[in-house]
Amino acid sequence: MTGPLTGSPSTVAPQNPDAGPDEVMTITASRLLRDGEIVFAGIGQPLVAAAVAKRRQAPHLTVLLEGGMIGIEFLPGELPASTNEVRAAVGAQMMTNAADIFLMAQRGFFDYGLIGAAQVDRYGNVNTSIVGDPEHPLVRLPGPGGANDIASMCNRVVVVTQHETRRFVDHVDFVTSPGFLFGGSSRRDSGLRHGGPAWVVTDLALLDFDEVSHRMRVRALQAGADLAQVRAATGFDLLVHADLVHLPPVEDAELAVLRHLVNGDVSDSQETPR
Amino acid sequence: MTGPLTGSPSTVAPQNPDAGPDEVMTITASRLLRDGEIVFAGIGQPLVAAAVAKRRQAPHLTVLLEGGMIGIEFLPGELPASTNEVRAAVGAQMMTNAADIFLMAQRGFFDYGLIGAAQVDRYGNVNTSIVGDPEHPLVRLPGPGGANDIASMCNRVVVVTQHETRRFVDHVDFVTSPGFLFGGSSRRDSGLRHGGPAWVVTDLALLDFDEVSHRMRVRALQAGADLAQVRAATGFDLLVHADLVHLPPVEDAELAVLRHLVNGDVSDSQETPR
Amino acid sequence: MSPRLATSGVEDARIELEGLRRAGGDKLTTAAEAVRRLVPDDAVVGVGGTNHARTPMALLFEVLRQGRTGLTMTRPLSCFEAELLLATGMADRIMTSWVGIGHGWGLAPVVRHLVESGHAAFEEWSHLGIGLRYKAGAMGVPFLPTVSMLGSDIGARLDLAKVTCPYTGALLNAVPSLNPGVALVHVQRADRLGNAQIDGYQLMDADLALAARRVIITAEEIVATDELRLDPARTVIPGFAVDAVVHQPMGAYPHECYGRYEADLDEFTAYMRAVKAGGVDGARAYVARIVAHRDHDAYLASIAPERLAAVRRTAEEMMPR
Amino acid sequence: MSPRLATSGVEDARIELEGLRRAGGDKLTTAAEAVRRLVPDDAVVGVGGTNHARTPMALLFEVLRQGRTGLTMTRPLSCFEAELLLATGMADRIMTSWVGIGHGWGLAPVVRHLVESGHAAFEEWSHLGIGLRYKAGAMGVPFLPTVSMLGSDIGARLDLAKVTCPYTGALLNAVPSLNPGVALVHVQRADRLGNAQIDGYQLMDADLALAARRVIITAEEIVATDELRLDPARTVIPGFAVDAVVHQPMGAYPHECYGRYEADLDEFTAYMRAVKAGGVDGARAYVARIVAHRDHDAYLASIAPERLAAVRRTAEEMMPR
Repeated sequence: MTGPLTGSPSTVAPQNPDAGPDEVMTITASRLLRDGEIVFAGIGQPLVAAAVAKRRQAPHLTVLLEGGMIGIEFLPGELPASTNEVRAAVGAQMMTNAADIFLMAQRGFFDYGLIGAAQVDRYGNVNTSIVGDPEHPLVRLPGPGGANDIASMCNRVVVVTQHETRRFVDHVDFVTSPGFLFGGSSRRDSGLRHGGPAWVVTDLALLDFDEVSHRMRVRALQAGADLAQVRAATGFDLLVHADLVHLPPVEDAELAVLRHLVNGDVSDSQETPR
Repeated sequence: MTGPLTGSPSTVAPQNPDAGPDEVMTITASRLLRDGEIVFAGIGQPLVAAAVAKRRQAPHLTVLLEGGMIGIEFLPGELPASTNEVRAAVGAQMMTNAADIFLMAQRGFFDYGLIGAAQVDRYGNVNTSIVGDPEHPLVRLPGPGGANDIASMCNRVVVVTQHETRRFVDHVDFVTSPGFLFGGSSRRDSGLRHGGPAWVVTDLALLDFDEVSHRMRVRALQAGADLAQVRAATGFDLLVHADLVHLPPVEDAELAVLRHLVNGDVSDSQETPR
Repeated sequence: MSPRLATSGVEDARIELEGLRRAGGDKLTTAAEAVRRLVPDDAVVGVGGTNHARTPMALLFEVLRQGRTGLTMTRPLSCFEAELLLATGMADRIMTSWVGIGHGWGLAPVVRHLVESGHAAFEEWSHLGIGLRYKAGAMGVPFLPTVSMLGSDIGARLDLAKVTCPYTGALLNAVPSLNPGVALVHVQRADRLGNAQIDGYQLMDADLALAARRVIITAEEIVATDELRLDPARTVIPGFAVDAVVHQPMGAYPHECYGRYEADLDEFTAYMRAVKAGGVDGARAYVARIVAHRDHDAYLASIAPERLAAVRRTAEEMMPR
Repeated sequence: MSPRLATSGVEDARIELEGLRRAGGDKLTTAAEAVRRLVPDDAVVGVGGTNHARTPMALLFEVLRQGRTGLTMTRPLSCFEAELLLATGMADRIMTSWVGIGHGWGLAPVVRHLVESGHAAFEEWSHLGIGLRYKAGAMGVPFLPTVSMLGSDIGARLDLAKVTCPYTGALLNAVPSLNPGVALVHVQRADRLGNAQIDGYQLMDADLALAARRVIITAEEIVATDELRLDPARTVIPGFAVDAVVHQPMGAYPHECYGRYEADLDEFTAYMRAVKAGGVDGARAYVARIVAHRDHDAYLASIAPERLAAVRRTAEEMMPR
C-alpha cells in the first residue's frame, strides 16, 4: 500500500467492518502523506493521521505543530491533546516559537497542512468560526487556531471531516480558512499566490478540485461507499473525476497502528505494529 | 563628580597634563552616562566610555553591543576589538541576535547610542562612509556598521570624535547616520520621529544642539580649551550656549580606571581602581 | 479604520517608554502588589502562553481577586481563563484565534453563551495575526505585512488594511502593531531585574513582553543574575522591559509549565462540572472558590499534595533525556 | 526600482522551494562537493557570521580554490574575507554595512582600492537593513517596514521605496527581501539532516539560512539527531532548509568560533603584510598560498599546532563558568 489511489477501480471491496468512520478518515488522510515530506498538523485527526503515516509508509515524515515543535515523535497512548503542551514536544529536533513556525509556512517550507472543518463549501473554503450570521452568531465555534495560516500558506492543504450535509454546504457562513474562495483565479487575486486545498478526506470519499474552476470533485470513493451516498451527504453539486476509483479498504494493520498510537493498549505491547 | 557640567563656570582649571586627547574625549563621554540607563555602544572609544562609566558613577549601566549581547561586563585588559567576538560576550545577561538587538532599539528601549564620526556637520549628521563624491569616492570608509540604526533609533545619540576642521565640516559628503538632517523639523519630516543627536564630545568641547534650529552649539569647553580654539577647529559657524561653562579636568582616578580597563596593567593589579 | 484596530499604537508606547526607568532595579514584589499597580480597569491585557501552556494563572486569579472592569484579553490561543474573565464581567472582549477547553471538553461554553447572546466581543484573528501584532509592537513598527487572513472573512470582518509591495506589486494584509497595556507572563526562571528565561515552548511571550507597555513576570524560581549569565542565550525577556517580578512556584497551575508540571485535568473537570451545573453562574462560583484563598500559595495548599505531585511527575517524564 | 534592489525575490524563492525535497535526507558531504554543486558563477552568496565571528572560511577558501566569477557577497559586517573574494576577481560586488580588518589594522585596503578605482561595487546598507532583508526573505514577505536608513544618503543612494502605514500615516522605508542564491554558514553542531545549533552569538545566520535558496552548513561537530533532541530549543536552522552538511573542525579559522577558538591574529598580520607588500597582488598571493592546500584540513595542518592550541585556549577562558 503506497498511496490512496492504488485500489483497482473495478475492485469494489467492502470497507473493513472493524473500522469506525473516524478511523476510515484518519487512515485515508495518512495515506496521502509521502515519506520525506513536511506536514503541519492540527490536533486531533490530523495529528493522528501524521502519526500513522510516520509508522507506515513515511518514517521520515517531518511533523510540526503550531506550538513551534519541529520533527516530533509520538509515544503510543500519549498523543498530545493540544499543540502547545509538554507532551506535544516529545522527540522534537527543534523548538522555535509560535509565530516563527507560521513564518516558515509563509516562506513555503511545508508540503502539507492538515486541518478539520465545521463547514466546507464547493471551493474548499473552511469555516470553524461561526454558524449563522457573523454579527449574531447562532453558534460561536472555537475559531481558526492555526488553520487560517495553514490554509493560506502550506503547499497542499488537506481537509479532514465527516461527510454530512450540514458540513458540506453551498456557502460557508464564514470563511475562516480560505480555499479557492469563489473559484477560478479568485484565490490568487486575493493575494494568496501559493497553495490551496488539495484534498478533502471524508468517511465516504476522497475529493479534490478541478484544476481550472477549482470546484470540488469526487476523486475516489471509500470502500463500500457509492456516489449516490456521497451526493446525498453533500449540500452542493459535486464534480466527479473521469477516472473515479474506489479506495482500498482500511487494512487491519493500519487499524492496529492507529489504535496503538491512540490507546497505547495493544495486547502485545512489547511490539509496535507496523 | 556626577555629571559633565558640574564644574564652576568661573573656575578655569587646566586640563590634566597626563591625559591624551582621546582619553579626554572618552572620559567626557563616560560622564554623560547615568546610572540605571541603557547604552548601545560601538566598539572603540564608545565602548571604553561605557566601561569607565560602569566602574564610576553608573555601576548599573546596561551596556549592549550590536552582536546582540545585553548587560555585558568588562575584563580589564580584555576589552573586545569587535562587537561580535567571543570576548565581547563576557558576563552577558542575555544574548539575542544581531537583528533583534536593533529592533529593540527601534522599539525605543535604549537611552543612549554612542558612535564615532569621520565627518560631522552643523546638524549632527555623521559620515563614516565616503569622502568625496559618492559615485567616485576619494576614500571609501568602512560604512555605518550599526551607527545608522543607532542614530535613527536611540533616544539620545552621543557622537565622540576629535575636534578637527576636516571632521567638523559644513556639509558631510555623505549622510551615513542621520542627525537633524537640514535642521528644524526635517529629521521628523523624514519619518524619524524619535531620538536624534544629544551631544557631540570632542577633545576641545562638549556640544549640543539648539532646541529649535537644531544647529550645533558649544555647551562647554574642555579644561584648558578656549572658544577660539574650538571655532578654529570647526568648519562651520557654531552657536554658543548662553551659559557656557568649562568642564572639570580629567581626574587622575578617571584616568586610572580608563587605563586599567584598556591595558589591564596597573601596578596594584589586585585592586580595581574606581 | 475599524475601532477594533484602534488600540494604542507603537508611537504612544514608545513615547511612554522614554519616560520609564526600568533597567537595573530590583523588581521583586507580590502578585497582589504588581496587579494593583500595573493592571488598571479598561486595560488591554496580553496573557502569555497559549491554550493551557504557561498561562499566568496566579496573576489572572489575582486580577479576579481584586476585581477589574472593561478589560480586553489578548491571547493567541485561549483556554478556560478566558471564560473566567468574561463570566465575572471583568473582561468584555477577547482578541484571539481560538478558544476551547481541550482535553475532550470541546467548545468553551461560557464564551459561547456570552458571545452568542451579545454580552461579550470575540475579536477573531489568525494565530499568526496575533503573533504579528505583538511582533510589530516589539519591533517598533506600526504594521507588518503578511498573507495571513487574505481572502478570509477574518480579515474582512476586522476591516484590515492592505498594502501593496512597492517592489513586487504583491498584495498583502497590513497587520497593525499591538502594544498591550500590560503583559502577564509566567516563566521558569527570572532574576530580580526581570531578566527571564523560558524552557520549552517559547510561544509568543518574548514578543508580547517587548511590545507591552507594562510587564509583570511570575517565575517558578528567582535566581541570581550570575546564574543567567551561565547561559545568556536562554534569556528571552530583558530586565529593561519588565516592571515587576513575582516569585510564584506553580504559577501556571492548574495549567501546565513545561518541564515542571502538566495541567491538572481534575481542575478542568471541576470547572466544567460547575458550568454544566450552573452555566455562567457556575463559572462565577468556580472563581469565587479560588479567589477566596488569600493568594496562589493558599490555593495550592488546598489541592491534595498527591495531585500536585502527579502533575509534576508526568511533566518530568516527558522531558528529553 | 533600482537595479541594485532587483535580486531574486521571495516569490521566485518560494516557487523554487516547492520543487526541492530536503527534509529527512542524509546531507553529509565534503566542502569541495558542496561548493561544486551549490555555488554557481554569478551567485549572490550570503556569508554567515559577522566581521571575524563564525565566518565560514573553509567554504570561502573552497570557493577561492575552485574559482568562480561574478559573485556578489552579502554580509552585515565584513572582514578580510571580502578582500579575498574581490581581490581574486571572483566577486565584483559586496552588500554590507561595514568592511574593516579590525584588531588595530583599520580600513580594508583592498576593498578601498578596488572601490575607489571603480573595479568593485560597495552596496551600502545599514546593519539592520541587511538583517531585515534576510528576515523578509525568511518570513516569506517581499518587504519589511523600518525607520532604518530614513533621511540618510544610504537609503537615498539605494533608491529605497517608502511605505506609509495605512493605520498611522507614519512614513517608513520598505526594505526588500533578499533570498541569496546560496548561504554559507558555519555552526558548532549539526546532524546529518542539517539541523544546526549555534552557540553564543546567533547574529543573522538563522534568518539567512531560512531566506537563502540553497544552504551549505559546515559544523565543528556532527552529532546524532538524538543529541539535538536533548536541547531542541538550541536548534536554530531546521534540516529542511539545508542542502549540504560538511564536517569541518576549525571551519571558521583564522576567524573565531564562539566557545571553540578565537581569531588567530598572526594570520591577520600575515594577510596585512602581504597586502602592504604587494597591494591587490599581495592579497592574491595570500589566497594562492592557502588554496594550494588540498583542503581546509591540509591548511590547518600547515599551521603550528601551538598557535591553534592558543586560540582554542583563550576562547575557552572567555566562556561563562
